[in-house]
Amino acid sequence: MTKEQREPPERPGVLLPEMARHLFGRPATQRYPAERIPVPKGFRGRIEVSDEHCIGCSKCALVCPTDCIEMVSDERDVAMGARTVHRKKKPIVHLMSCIRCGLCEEACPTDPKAIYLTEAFGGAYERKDVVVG
Amino acid sequence: MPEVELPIGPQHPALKEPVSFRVLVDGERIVRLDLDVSYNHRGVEKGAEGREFPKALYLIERICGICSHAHATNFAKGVEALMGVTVPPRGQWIRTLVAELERLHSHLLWLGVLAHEIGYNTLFMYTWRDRETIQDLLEEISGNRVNYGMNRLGGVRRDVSDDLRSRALEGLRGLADRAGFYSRIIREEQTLLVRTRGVGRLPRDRAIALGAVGPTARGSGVDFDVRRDDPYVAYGDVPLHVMTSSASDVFGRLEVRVREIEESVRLCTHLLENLPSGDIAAKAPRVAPQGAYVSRYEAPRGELVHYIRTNGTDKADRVSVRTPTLANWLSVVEAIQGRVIADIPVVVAAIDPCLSCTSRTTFVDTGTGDRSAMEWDDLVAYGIRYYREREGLP
Amino acid sequence: MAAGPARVRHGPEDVAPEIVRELSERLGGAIAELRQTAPRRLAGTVPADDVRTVLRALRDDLGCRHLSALSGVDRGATLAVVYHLAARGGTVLSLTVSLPRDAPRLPSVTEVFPAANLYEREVHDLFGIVFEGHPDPRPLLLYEGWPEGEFPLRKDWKPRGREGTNARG
Amino acid sequence: MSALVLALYLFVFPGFLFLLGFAWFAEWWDRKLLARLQHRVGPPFLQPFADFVKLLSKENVVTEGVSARLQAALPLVAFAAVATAFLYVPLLGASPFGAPGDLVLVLYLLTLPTILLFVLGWTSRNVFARIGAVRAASQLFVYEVPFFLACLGPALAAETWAVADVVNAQASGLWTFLLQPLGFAVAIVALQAKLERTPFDIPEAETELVAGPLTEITGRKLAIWNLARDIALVTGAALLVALYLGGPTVPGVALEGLAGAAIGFGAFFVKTLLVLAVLAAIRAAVGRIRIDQLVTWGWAVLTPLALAQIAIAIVLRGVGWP
Repeated sequence: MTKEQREPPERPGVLLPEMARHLFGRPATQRYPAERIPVPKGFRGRIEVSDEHCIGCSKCALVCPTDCIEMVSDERDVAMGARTVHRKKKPIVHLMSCIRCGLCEEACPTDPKAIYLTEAFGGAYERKDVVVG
Repeated sequence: MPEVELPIGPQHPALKEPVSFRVLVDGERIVRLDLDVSYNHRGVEKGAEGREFPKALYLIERICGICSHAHATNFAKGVEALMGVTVPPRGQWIRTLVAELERLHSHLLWLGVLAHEIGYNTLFMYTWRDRETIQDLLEEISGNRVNYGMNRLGGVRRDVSDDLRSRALEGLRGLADRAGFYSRIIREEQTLLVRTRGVGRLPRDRAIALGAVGPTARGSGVDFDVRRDDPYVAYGDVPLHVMTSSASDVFGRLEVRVREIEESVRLCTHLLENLPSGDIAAKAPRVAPQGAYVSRYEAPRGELVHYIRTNGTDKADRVSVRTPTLANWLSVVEAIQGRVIADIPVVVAAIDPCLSCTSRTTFVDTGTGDRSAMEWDDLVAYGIRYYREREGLP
Repeated sequence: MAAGPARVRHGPEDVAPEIVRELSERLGGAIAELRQTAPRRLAGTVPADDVRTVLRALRDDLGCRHLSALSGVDRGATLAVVYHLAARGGTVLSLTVSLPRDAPRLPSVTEVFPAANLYEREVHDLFGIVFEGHPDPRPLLLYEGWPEGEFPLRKDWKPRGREGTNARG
Repeated sequence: MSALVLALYLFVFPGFLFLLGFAWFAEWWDRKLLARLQHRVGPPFLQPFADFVKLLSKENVVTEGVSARLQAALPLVAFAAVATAFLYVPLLGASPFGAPGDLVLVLYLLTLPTILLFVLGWTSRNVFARIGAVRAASQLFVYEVPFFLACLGPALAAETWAVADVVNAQASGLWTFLLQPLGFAVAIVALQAKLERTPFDIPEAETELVAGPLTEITGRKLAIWNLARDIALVTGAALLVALYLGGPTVPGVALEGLAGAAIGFGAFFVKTLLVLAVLAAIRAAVGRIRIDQLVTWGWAVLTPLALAQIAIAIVLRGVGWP
């Protein structure tokens, strides 16, 4: 704003024109939870563990910054590519400490991923949701 | 009215932060300010020592909510410097982009908070509505509105697709004229000017002596910005103008921040239009050699310093964090001397205090309770004497 | 020092070497082991007693008018305080002062840099390093009930109760 | 006027029950308009009523060392004062309680709440409340003088001290607002200050003094105080409508009986909503100024303008204009 431009007068109520415009327009408020807002692709939502792909390698537990992934004993045969693997343990996630950074998903060697971030916007609703997996 | 001690905080509508002021007032005029912010010391530095670098990165990122990328990037680039890892250009540019987007949403948030402090709630509503364009952008880029987790040692974790780039440029165009609108508003709205001009004066030499940083210092004419003077990530390769104001008061800080909003919009547009190609991260070793490095960053509130010492293992030996708000508290005490109660929220909000960053500052400039005048520092004593003579108080 | 230089940015050219020459001319041997550790980063050591004089000289003669930060360090055998001064051209000069582990004391620099008032009290709380002549040495960041003589950032101090960083549910 | 009609007037129509509904409606209208101006949705229709009921259910905390009866009585007296003032403002035609000089009575009753607010704040042994009370008192003098002068103008033009007569004087369609626009502007601003609404909500400055004089007031007391504040808003707006906008009269329409009353009330209702809209717009458009700025601005700008308006009105009277 160059100095020669006439310095606009100081006056109260400078926002009045914009306020008048909004008076009849639609308010900007997003009415969550009545209206669910679309979550962008790649949104880091709640974490899920898929039992049939997990081979129990506990890489996710090692890499988790908040140590909220705990390996519990759970024997099962899992198909990994051509061969089947007999796993001894699988991860459970303590959602209250999970910061949804996604490092576990990156560290997981299986394809499709045994532990992954969904795009679920909500966190844990009831007590039973607090532990996932 | 006799001198009354007015407790403000730590729970107070003006300051949503765990800070408490014990203010001695004579009628409406402030005679002395005591400040105590030691309410949420979380021992982040101790925690960072016991964790491997990737894990410490996510801990350090959570020092502050609205400048989380600042802490993460500063720590990451410090450790990378010690490991001798070079981040590919595209990774550097994406880091800079998210840094500037964070400055944008932090300044817009602050503008709303300042307007709220003086009861100008319409501007508060508008600024926080416009801030949503940035938040949505950050959510698309990083998958999160806060604590973006964009950094990994050696680069960034997510790329910016061309489709996202065009949508972002579109959003930034809309924001550019909003920023122009706000810079016009703050010069014309009388009730805003009347509450900020001449309030909380901080002359240039006092700002330097007290170690003020960021917009608080630049609002008093101190021409220093880490992005230009000690460039990091991609700031060396992009056109950058440092905004200062000679007003040396709350309006000066307001003016600097609003012009920085306009500058950041230009920067983001430039970054998006000229984003270099190539991969976004390099492989970083697990272990960092013995060494020490001072990593500096221009956070939205000012110069952020991480002093990182490594000892050849995969954990940091020492991470010393000095946050911008810690450096700005002294300016509040100096700027508030002799003002009236109504100015406290405005002057405090003017340094844009981020208590989760500071989380550990308390100083009382004279004795509490027993009124024994244990002088805190000749600075404050001089300040009180100076203002008392000038105001003709007893 | 093994820290390889990060890719040199073309922004302001690196004036650190000139500053090294200036320092050695002006201050003679006051700063020992003065060396460049990375682009725009200098390091050096200073004996505890002449911290005030060196810092005052740096501020008045060499234009280091901003004390960026002040960090306490526990190096096992000794404690240390590192003063980070912002010099010309974006350079940061880090001066380390070694201190004995049992009774770490050094003069306060609050007169030279008022900002140090807060930084020194933080280091005092976390490391137990006493800054003589500090105008207001009250606890800075630990809550009132924090036990005396406990300095959390020392290596030999372990958080009691929840061992390690177990963050289970 | 038979006793029954008087009782009906007092308790049902423009009296107690109607007033409650009208006050809550005014608060909803004010908050909804403010929200829409700020690009927000705003509260649902029954929000003020819900707030009132919620507050009634809250615990009634009495500060130690303060007489509970005094703290409970002050909001009730304020409520009674403004509710009584509303009776004198003509809604349909002349109010049965109308008497020469009731304008002065209404003005006095509208001043009472601020004084009670001062007493409430000063006696509640809370430092925020005490400072807020002092601010309320110092603010009282700044806006009371211009507000009285702004109400004096129309009375002067109609040469009467009764609100009803002022309304009749404007029946011919020549509203005082057209004759004395300056007076109307001063009245609007002074009313905004009297009701302590932004930019004049200095005593209760949320970000400085928590809630000012009302910091210690909880439960029923706060509910009644908020109700009194709403009624003061409605009464103030109705007074301005009566004095400046011709009250319940519509130029050129002089019907008798039920239809006339209905149209009269309709006109009054619409005009009051307009005045409330202007007050809400002021509230949205500006920020809060400091107490010292208000005092200097009040005496330097507001009062001289009011005096000027009175001078013009006197000159006009002299020349023989209405």
